[in-house]
Amino acid sequence: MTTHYLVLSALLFAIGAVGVLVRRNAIVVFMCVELMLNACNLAFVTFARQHGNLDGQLIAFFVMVVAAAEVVVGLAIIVTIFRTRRSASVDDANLLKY
Amino acid sequence: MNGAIEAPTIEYGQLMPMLLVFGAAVVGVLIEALAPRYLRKAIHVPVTLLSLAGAFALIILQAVRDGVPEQASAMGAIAVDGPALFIWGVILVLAFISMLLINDDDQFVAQAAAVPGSPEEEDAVAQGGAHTEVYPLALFAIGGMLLFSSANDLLIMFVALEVMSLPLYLLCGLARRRRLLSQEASVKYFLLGAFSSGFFLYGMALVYGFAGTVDLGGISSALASVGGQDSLLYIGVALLGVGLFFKIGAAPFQAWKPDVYQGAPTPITALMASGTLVAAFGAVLRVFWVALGNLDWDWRPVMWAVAILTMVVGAILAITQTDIKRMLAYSSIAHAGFLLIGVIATGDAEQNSGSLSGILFYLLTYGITTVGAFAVVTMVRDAGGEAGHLSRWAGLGKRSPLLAGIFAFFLLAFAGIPLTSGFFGKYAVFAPAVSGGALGLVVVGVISSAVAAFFYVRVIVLMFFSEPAADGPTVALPSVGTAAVVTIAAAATVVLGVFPQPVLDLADQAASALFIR
Amino acid sequence: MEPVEIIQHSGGVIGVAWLMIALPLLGAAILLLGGRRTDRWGHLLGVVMSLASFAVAVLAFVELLGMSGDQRRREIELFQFIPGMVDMGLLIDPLSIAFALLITGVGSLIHIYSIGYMSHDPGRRRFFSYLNLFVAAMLLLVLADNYVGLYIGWEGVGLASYLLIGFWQHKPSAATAAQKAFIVNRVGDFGLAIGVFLIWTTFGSVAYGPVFQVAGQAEQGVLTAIGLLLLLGACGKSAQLPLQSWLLDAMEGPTPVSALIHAATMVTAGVYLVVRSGAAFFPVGSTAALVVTVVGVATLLAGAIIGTAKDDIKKGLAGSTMSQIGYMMLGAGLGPVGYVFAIGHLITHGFFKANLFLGAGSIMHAMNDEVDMRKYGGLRKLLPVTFVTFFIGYLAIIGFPLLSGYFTKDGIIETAMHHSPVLGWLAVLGAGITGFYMSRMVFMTFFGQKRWAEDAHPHESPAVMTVPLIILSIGSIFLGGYLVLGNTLANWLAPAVGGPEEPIEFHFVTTPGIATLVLVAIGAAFAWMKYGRAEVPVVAPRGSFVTTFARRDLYGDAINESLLMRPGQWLTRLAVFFDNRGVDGVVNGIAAGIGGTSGRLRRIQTGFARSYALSILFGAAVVAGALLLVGNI
Amino acid sequence: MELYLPILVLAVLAGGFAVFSVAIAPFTGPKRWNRAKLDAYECGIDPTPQPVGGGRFPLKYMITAMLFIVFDIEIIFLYPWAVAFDQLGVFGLVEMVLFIATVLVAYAYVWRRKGLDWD
Repeated sequence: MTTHYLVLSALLFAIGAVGVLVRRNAIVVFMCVELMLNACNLAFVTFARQHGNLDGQLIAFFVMVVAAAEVVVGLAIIVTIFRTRRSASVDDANLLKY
Repeated sequence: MNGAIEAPTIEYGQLMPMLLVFGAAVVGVLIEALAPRYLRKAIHVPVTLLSLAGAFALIILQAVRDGVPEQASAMGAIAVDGPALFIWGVILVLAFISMLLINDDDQFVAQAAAVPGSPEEEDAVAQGGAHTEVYPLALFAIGGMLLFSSANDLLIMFVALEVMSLPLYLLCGLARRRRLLSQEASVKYFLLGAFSSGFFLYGMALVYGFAGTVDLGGISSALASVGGQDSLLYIGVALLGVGLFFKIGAAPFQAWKPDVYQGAPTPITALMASGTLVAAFGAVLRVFWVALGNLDWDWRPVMWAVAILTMVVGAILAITQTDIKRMLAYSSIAHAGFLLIGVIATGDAEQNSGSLSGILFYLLTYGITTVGAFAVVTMVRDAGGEAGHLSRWAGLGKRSPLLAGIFAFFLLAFAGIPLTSGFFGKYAVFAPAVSGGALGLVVVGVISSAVAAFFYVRVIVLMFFSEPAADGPTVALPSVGTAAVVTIAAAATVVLGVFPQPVLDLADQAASALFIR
Repeated sequence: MEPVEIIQHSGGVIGVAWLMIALPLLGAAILLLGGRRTDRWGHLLGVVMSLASFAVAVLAFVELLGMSGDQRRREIELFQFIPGMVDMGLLIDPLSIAFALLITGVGSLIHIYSIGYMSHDPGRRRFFSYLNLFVAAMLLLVLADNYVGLYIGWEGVGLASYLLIGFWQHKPSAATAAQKAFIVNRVGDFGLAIGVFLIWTTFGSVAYGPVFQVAGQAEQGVLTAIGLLLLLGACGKSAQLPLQSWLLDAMEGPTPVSALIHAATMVTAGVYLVVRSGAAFFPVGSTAALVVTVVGVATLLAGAIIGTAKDDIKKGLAGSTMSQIGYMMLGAGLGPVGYVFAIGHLITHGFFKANLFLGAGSIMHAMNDEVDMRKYGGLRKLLPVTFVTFFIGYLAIIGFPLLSGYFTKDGIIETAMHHSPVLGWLAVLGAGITGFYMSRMVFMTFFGQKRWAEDAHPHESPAVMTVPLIILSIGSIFLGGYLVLGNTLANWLAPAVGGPEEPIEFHFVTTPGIATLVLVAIGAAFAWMKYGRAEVPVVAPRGSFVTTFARRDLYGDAINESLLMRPGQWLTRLAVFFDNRGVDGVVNGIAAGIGGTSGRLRRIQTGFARSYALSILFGAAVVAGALLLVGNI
Repeated sequence: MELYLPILVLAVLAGGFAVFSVAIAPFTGPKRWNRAKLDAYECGIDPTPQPVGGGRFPLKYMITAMLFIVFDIEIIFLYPWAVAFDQLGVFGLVEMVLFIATVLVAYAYVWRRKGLDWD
């Protein structure tokens, strides 16, 4: 009955993707990205079970590490721009265009 | 819980160039930790440059002494084959000259954490602060590029993608001047990059679900045994493609490129525009040729559309740009489109090696010219930093004919005028594409080149036939590094434009055995 | 007699003939890249490189002399240039080596002269680097064994010429003149480029050997088209009608440049092109050859008429250059006999015109850079060496018997007469006008009352300037006789361009010859009455409409303006209209449409990260949908 | 009927649901603001002392949190290694020492650059 997990993973991924589009706060946007990564993890683990090999679980470990690194880098960048602009809205960062 | 697990074999010799770069990056972090502030740069520069040069020497050694390996290294995770060695060489050359540019003072922020315009920042500037972390960060990014282009396994590719991208996100935000723009570029690049790598990862999950493995060769054989009619696979391939297209800046995933290129410190832009593009094309080729080579009838029409859209968007939007770095960014988008033509032109083994050789040569010529062009951009300065707006470049030919002449030459190379390396680059990609049945694409390519040539010429006309503004920008006396970069790039553009045969032969040789699976 | 086979060559001095090009190129590179560090010795390096190149040329010439006539076309391969299309190589044959000797010989003299002339100029190093660049490019032009190599050299000399005309960029007139030369030459170069392209598509090769071998088999129409396109290129570079207008303005450059590039060498590239391609694309009696002769005659008359009305000594000489190149073009359209005299005149002209220009430079040096002849007068006693050498050059150009110009110009006139009396008599008329305007120049400058300004203190130039003058004037005296009498040049060139069946006999007493001398004498006498004996007003009188016509360069600029510039400007304005941000630029019609599209499309790039993310998501959906669609068909 | 088509359908449904719920929230949700809602949340009591500029915390908290994440995540590799330590042998040991050494380099950086100092 692994299909349910895949469905859940697809749901999480979609919520994450839509969240990136509709939320303005950079930190929330970023959390949505993390949600997408976790959705991937769920899919990997599920497929690993389906195929009966461990590759998927292994990949999930790596994805978690990468996600952690991304958090650190991302938060640093977001905090820097927040301190400059006194705003964490991604829409306010709008000098570079056309 | 008994019986030892057999230790994996890892061919350290073959991976040495990459390990050397990563090792130097770790050493760089140690230097940051242990060396006193005033000594850091003096230690970083030789460590960085020597490690890059050493890695390049190791590649030569590998190719000359041991020949090209025929098996993937590290239990099939990394493929050090002919194309990989060539791409590594190209990345290291580009990285080396980009590092010379990065080494130039006065490009990076004194204290990134200080709010722009605050007293803290003034203090940091007054104390001569500088983020020497730039060097290890760049080395990590370069190591990531090497790994990205040679990954034979989607997991390694994903990790490499992040190792390459994360330092670049940070580096983008470190410009000394126009810090608001720089920080904005950084946050945009980061959010969109993370977003797109989410797609890549999900695509990878779906492909894993289809094939039961993330090994590129394994995926290729699963295509034959599992049967290629699976929606799971197609969606997976599409999402993988999105992640890769984002990195090369193919339309409609190109939107980040102009903003990020404009905002980032120019030396970092040079590194991204050359090294990242080369590495990303290495990964594109591996995914689409090695893993999905048997599926080419399915992905090729989509890639056609992407290539055409990319060339057209790049060429057309470049015309009305008013900022020199944005214009170069759009030019980079158009060039990514030209390169995609080579990716599409597959066929039998001979055809493939022809296309591959063309792409390899193009990557080299384009990369070097790009670094040179951005090096020139760093030298044309206003009171507030680089003179980005094109109107400020008016009449530069009268103030500084040599510099303007060299820049004009680079632009002509981008346009693919004969006697420049760009001409042979285009020739090397377009000629096999015609024989590979992508004539339509080549026609679009030539037309977009013509449109592109127009905006390059416009800049040249602006530089040489307009009256200079009274308070026009000054041309900074270049540091030794910057002068060397401009000279090397100009020389390479000339030599590859007049006497390309040895390098073409080398690319042919690298491409002859294609990728190992 | 047909041209002989081209023989592959290796070894010897000819084997390293590429040094001729490489040495000055290296000099230019060192001087340009070395920057201020090379200021002190840069000019010496330039001279040494030029002399070294000359030495190689002489040695190659000697080696060639040591071979029998049918062995004298040597080709050396350098490298594969465009894979499978163009092999880069050099062709050392009597024609190219003659040019190489002229270029490096006269070039070296002018390098030496420039040491003195530019001694006070802060940009002397830059000047020498451009001169070296020019020599390298010009040598590539004449030595290449294929049209692509020629084209590269062609563009190279164009670039050097542009840089040197605009050398004193601080003068707006110099900058404008440089741009004008650049643009007018682009028209010609465009023709040449298309011509070369047509050669490649027709014959599948651009190397001289294979092309000339199979040229006869191509269709007549294609041959004519190629010929006319090459001629258009030649007209641009050699300042022939209708692309003549840039040469007069080009005199804004330093005088040694005018002597080297705009009199002795570069402007003769068109003649070289026509002679080199002659057998294949301009055979006697063909349409293309006819057009060449017509262009030549029209230009020789137009140049001479312009020369009569100029008060600026350099512009007068520029008109004269146009006119003399017109003679060469005329000769180049007349088949093998004509080639001999065209090349002969080219060489002698290289000497006496360089002599005259350098003389003019010496006068300007003495007169605080004053170029208006109305402000000269009576200079012969103050500048004795300059006067004597200038006078020799003058006698040579008007065709005074037994001097250089006499032999070669009369040769052309006689050959033309033989070919078509109309062309011949027009050429004779041109010679008469030459007699008038050159005499006018000499009388206004060296004779009569002194009319110079109070602050001018005329003095003789230093030896570094006068010695080249003396050497050139010796050439102006003897070279013509040496080349023409005894068929020296004809025999020498025969392996390269073919030759007449029987030796050319030079007749000293012929109807056109005597007519020419009489007309020249009348012209000179008329000039003496008007400018030698009578008082020359310091301000130019208004003059008749003919004078005005000539002073305005025969309205060449006005014609260009209405035919070429106006539509161009109109297009530009249209384009600028579409160029929404007002960055100026030259935009053409199609681009205007693309520009408009671009202007609208760029608004998609809103700058909002979230809208970019939307485009990524949208793209992902489309790519996935498309793949599913394609995969499931 | 393909095995995975339902995933696609559900993905579309999920996307629709996500868009719907986010879009509907501003219209259906009550908008009653009060002081407590706008306050920073600190274990149910008022933040002390009241921060200037609307309840912000010093950056030090963030730096500490980030350091925690980075150094905490290494356990993910240590744990499987510890479980299979016997079977992995010398190779595993060497690799793990290398890994920890690399992490130590980062630790040295943080330590020397005063990332661990509170003041």
